[in-house]
Amino acid sequence: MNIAVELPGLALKNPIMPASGCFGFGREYSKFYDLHVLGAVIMKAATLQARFGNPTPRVAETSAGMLNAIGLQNPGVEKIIKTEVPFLASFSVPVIANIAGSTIEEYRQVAKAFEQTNQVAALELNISCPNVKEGGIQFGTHPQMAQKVTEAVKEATNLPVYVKLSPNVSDIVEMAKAVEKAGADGLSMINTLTGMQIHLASRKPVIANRTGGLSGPAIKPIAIRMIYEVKQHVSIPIIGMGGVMQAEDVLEFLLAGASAVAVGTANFQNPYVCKEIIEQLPYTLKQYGFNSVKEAIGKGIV
Amino acid sequence: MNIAVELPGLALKNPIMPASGCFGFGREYSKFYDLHVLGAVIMKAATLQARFGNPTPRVAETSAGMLNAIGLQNPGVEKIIKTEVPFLASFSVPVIANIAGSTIEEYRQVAKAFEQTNQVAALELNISCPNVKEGGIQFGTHPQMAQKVTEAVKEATNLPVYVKLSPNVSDIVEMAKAVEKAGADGLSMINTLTGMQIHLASRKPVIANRTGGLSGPAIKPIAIRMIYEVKQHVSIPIIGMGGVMQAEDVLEFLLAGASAVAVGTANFQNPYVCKEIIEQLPYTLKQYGFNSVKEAIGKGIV
Amino acid sequence: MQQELRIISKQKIARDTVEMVLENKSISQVTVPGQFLHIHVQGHMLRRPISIANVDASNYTVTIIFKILGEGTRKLSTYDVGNKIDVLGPNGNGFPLDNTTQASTLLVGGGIGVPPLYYLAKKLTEQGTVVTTILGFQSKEHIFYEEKFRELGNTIVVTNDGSYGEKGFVTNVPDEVLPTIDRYYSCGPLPMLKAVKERWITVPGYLSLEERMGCGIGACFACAVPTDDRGGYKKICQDGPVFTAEEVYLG
Amino acid sequence: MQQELRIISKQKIARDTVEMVLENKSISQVTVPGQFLHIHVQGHMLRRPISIANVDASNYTVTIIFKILGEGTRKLSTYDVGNKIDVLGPNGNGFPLDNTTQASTLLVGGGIGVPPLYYLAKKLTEQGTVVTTILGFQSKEHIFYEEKFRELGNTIVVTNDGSYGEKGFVTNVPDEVLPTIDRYYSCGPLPMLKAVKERWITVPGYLSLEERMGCGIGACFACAVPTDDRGGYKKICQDGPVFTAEEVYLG
Ligand SMILES: Cc1cc2nc3c(=O)[nH]c(=O)nc-3n(C[C@H](O)[C@H](O)[C@H](O)COP(=O)(O)OP(=O)(O)OC[C@H]3O[C@@H](n4cnc5c(N)ncnc54)[C@H](O)[C@@H]3O)c2cc1C
Ligand SMILES: Cc1cc2nc3c(=O)[nH]c(=O)nc-3n(C[C@H](O)[C@H](O)[C@H](O)COP(=O)(O)OP(=O)(O)OC[C@H]3O[C@@H](n4cnc5c(N)ncnc54)[C@H](O)[C@@H]3O)c2cc1C
Ligand SMILES: Cc1cc2nc3c(=O)[nH]c(=O)nc-3n(C[C@H](O)[C@H](O)[C@H](O)COP(=O)(O)O)c2cc1C
Ligand SMILES: Cc1cc2nc3c(=O)[nH]c(=O)nc-3n(C[C@H](O)[C@H](O)[C@H](O)COP(=O)(O)O)c2cc1C
Ligand code: FES
Ligand code: FES
Repeated sequence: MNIAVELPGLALKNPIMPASGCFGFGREYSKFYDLHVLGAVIMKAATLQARFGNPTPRVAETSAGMLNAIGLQNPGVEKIIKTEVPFLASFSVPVIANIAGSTIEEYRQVAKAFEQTNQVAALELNISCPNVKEGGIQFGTHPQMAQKVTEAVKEATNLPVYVKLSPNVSDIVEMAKAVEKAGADGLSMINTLTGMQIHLASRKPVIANRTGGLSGPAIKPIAIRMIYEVKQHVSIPIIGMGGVMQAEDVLEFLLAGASAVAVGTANFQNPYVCKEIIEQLPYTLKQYGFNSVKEAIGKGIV
Repeated sequence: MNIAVELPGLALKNPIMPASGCFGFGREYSKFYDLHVLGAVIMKAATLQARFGNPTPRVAETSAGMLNAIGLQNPGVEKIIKTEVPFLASFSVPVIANIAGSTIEEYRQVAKAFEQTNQVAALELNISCPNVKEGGIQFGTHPQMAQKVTEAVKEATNLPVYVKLSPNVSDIVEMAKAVEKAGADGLSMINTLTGMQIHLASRKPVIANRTGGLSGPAIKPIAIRMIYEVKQHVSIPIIGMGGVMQAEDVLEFLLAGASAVAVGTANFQNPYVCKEIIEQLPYTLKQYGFNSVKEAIGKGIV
Repeated sequence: MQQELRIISKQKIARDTVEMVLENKSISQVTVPGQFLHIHVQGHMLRRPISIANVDASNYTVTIIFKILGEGTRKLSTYDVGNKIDVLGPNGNGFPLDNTTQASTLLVGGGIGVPPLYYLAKKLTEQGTVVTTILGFQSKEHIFYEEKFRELGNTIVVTNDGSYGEKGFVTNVPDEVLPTIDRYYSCGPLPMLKAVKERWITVPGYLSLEERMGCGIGACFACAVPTDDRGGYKKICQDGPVFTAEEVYLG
Repeated sequence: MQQELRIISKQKIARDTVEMVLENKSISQVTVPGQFLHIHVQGHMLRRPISIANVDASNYTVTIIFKILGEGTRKLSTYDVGNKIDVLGPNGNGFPLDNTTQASTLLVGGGIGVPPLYYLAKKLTEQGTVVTTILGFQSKEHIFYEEKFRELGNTIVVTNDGSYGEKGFVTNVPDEVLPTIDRYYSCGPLPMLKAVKERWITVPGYLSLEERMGCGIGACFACAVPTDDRGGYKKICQDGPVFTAEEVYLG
């Protein structure tokens, strides 16, 4: 069974990759299994300078999901390039760098920095992080802003650029079209939905940042709907994510129009989940009558 | 323990009411318990003419939630007024009419019709139904449209008008402010999030209408966040809803800023849920140090 | 109407098919063939409609037979004897027995549509009605209750793959092997019901329909079925699941 | 590192407090006091971090003690003997034993911070360290393991409401009743840890911190704790949960 798939700049031996922020830089999960089995790895978001992130608590559990407001904690792009990228690259698995910034200039600089190493295969533009004060989500909820930052990054680098869309919008198709027009090579969707949980005893939000991003199976129907809608209006490929727990979910994303699938929150519950999904996927595809991943992409669109 | 609460046009003996579309017109649930215990009842959406609704399947199950695309099936406002309103009114419980339309004129006419009976206490303007082709959600995702329809209905009737907001927007506060400005007496939030599920074996969306509205505990964090944000920017009261299953959830909505709480999907799992929540609520309030419902409203806002 | 029923026996009776006998006083006394239980499965938002396959009023039991299809039925199949199941029911209208005892009646069931026909066959034969049954299954391994149906009357089993009985659909059974029938009852997947309705178009018949449900009691309009092409409808969970063949429009 | 542990005994040992003995070969051989298991509870998205309270290496068991606080621990408390628990672990660094056998060591535990101190006390006394323990509980009904701690050394119990021992916090215990101490170990809620750090500011000490966790293995940054006010940090699940009192900034 051929489960390989080809995306701009990414020759994936299988369509499964850990989602940004849910796998760190791979070190911890590399103790559970050989990361070489993965289709790719998306690194935790990088900013120009090191960031400490938000106060704790940073996570909360919800029904079939979780909230997080890590706040883009990371050691800064230089350190990531020096210590993390080479580690990941040693597994000979395509590395995708997730980049974030407060200004367009910051995005440009982080992108440029990653281009200088030849160990990063593609960029994922995080214009949708709901957990930081400036930048992040503003870029992700206004089509013109999204277009501008995409153009700037495309201009700054030759690496393929996947723009990660926020689901917190009235019109996801409009956003997708805007970044496609701006030259995006692919889309990544969806990021988290902004949510909140209130702690009854202390009478305040559980998450210190008040709001956090909702992820996990709770949001899968929203992800599937958005991918299904966007797929029909763009011609660039989509990396789908949001609530994937098992191989059946991967097939659902493929049917909706995703060409590859990222797994986030599920890693926390089952550190082996990406490996297990990769092993199961051929059987699941076969069970539902598919002979390859490619064959399934977009097949659920009626 | 005083669990009564006073909203424009609604003197509620408790803050709990079944959500629109999840309780029909009360007949079926009246076989399970005396509807008089309810704070109020929100009826299923009424349109000017009878509507058959969407093809089936109309529902699907998701993780901690469900999708529905009933498509506003209803016998039309006249028949509702003749046969359903008097039935509900017989329980001497305030009746809230949920009204929907494809045009502003339809909204006006339905509102006017309900005003003519003196058995309807308030209107809930459904400008957020994601499951119909025209009207519905367009009104709910554009502030100007929402403002217009609210103004038109306010002009057409003296009944208090609660506008039911859609969560499928980039900026919920903007929507809330627009309808407040237009004269809304209160807000109802949230309606469902647009979602989809794809059936693997048949390779097509489970819901015949393709997309459906996501409800249930899965969406509670989004509802809480939106109410928390909106509460700080409007001075009209909020009827909160989205994923309420138990009395603790009600308190969470109150803390976030809701003044009353509607229960939707939970009725399907447990037909007694509204009654049970009403019975439990005083104990829950007490457990967390509150002496009344009023005391808890907005107390989680920091 | 919402109750906890204790499982007093559980048995795998065919491939992916589980029979559970449940203890309950009230339901066992009032159930009409064709009614269903709306079953809450732990961790699942929506209840699952499952027909009542048999009733033993004197021992206060009701039997359900279900096929493991998705997550909900899989989970239900892990419940053990002694556990309790939270059900709403009996829901729906059920099959009218029409106790004209002389009538020659045909029952046509396919797959998970077979269970409610068993209790129906029992009730019909009890009142003296002569029953002929056609049962369709995917394959030999999926067959259940064949002997039990045989005890009640002439029974013909067909399989989709021909691994047992004739190969084909329930509607392929030739007229020669069937008696002249005055009435039929049928339960199974929609395409089967359509074919049944067409084949016995001149015979009065009852169809039990299936649809994805929300409330299961008539409040949510999830399970509407058109009664014509002009906007008329019935609710399967409340007005059905059994309808006369003429009153529903199967598209 | 991800394993299924069979429950071989389960006991309510205080109000809302459950002790479970779990069978496992590898974990029982390698655990250091202060490490935790990251426990998956059915139906819950996130795992729950629970300290290892005791280890019996020769019988291949590890013991956990947890308080029923919310939905997850409530569900865990319904697991029966014979059921298996899916855990990651042992996670975290654990308490350094510093085997200068002469040292007079103080252990200070509050509520659900008490469990890891028991295995620590055992290990310390095994190596000859003299241990004094202060345990704080909400009330008399919440007290557990008092006798077990007494067997290992001088033990002082205080309660918030004064229903047993002195009324007050662990840091209210007067100097007179305590030996001169060379080192302390503490685990409990943040305000308690702050007070402990302050009271024994001149004594080298170890604090075990608590925070809501995502991954529990160092990948998600949910559990970062500042090491200063200039952006330095450690991850509680990986670099901790035990830190020297100086290296963490408790705000
Ligand atoms: C009136 C009635 C009587 C039934 N009687 C029986 C019976 O006696 N034995 C039996 O095995 N099955 C019966 N079914 C079908 C049974 O309800 C489904 O097989 C079952 O709900 C599938 O649930 P699942 O969790 O395994 O599947 P999933 O696919 O996980 O279910 C997801 C959702 O879709 C619904 N769903 C999926 N398939 C069906 C279906 N065919 N009909 C209705 N809802 C569906 C489920 O209830 C659930 O809400 C009956 C259905 C109806 C409407
Ligand atoms: C390293 C470490 C060791 C611990 N050891 C023990 C122990 O031995 N015995 C014991 O009873 N408790 C211990 N705790 C606390 C225990 O993790 C929480 O009481 C438990 O997670 C609460 O889960 P719940 O489902 O009951 O509560 P809920 O409120 O339903 O939990 C919701 C979410 O918040 C998290 N959470 C809630 N309270 C805490 C808390 N105090 N600390 C961390 N996460 C929390 C849960 O893990 C879950 O993700 C320890 C915590 C840590 C960090
Ligand atoms: C703890 C956590 C941290 C995350 N950090 C990032 C991040 O740094 N950059 C980013 O683009 N997305 C981040 N995300 C979003 C995920 O990559 C993913 O889009 C989202 O969680 C939905 O997928 P899931 O449901 O499989 O988790 C984070 C999610 C979680 C749960
Ligand atoms: C089956 C179904 C039908 C609904 N019909 C309506 C409707 O007619 N009008 C409306 O305003 N909202 C309708 N809703 C939305 C609910 O009133 C409610 O806003 C939403 O379901 C969130 O609450 P819940 O999570 O408690 O269900 C419907 C929801 C469901 C599940
Ligand atoms: S399932 Fe709700 S009306 Fe039939
Ligand atoms: S919980 Fe994920 S880094 Fe500590």
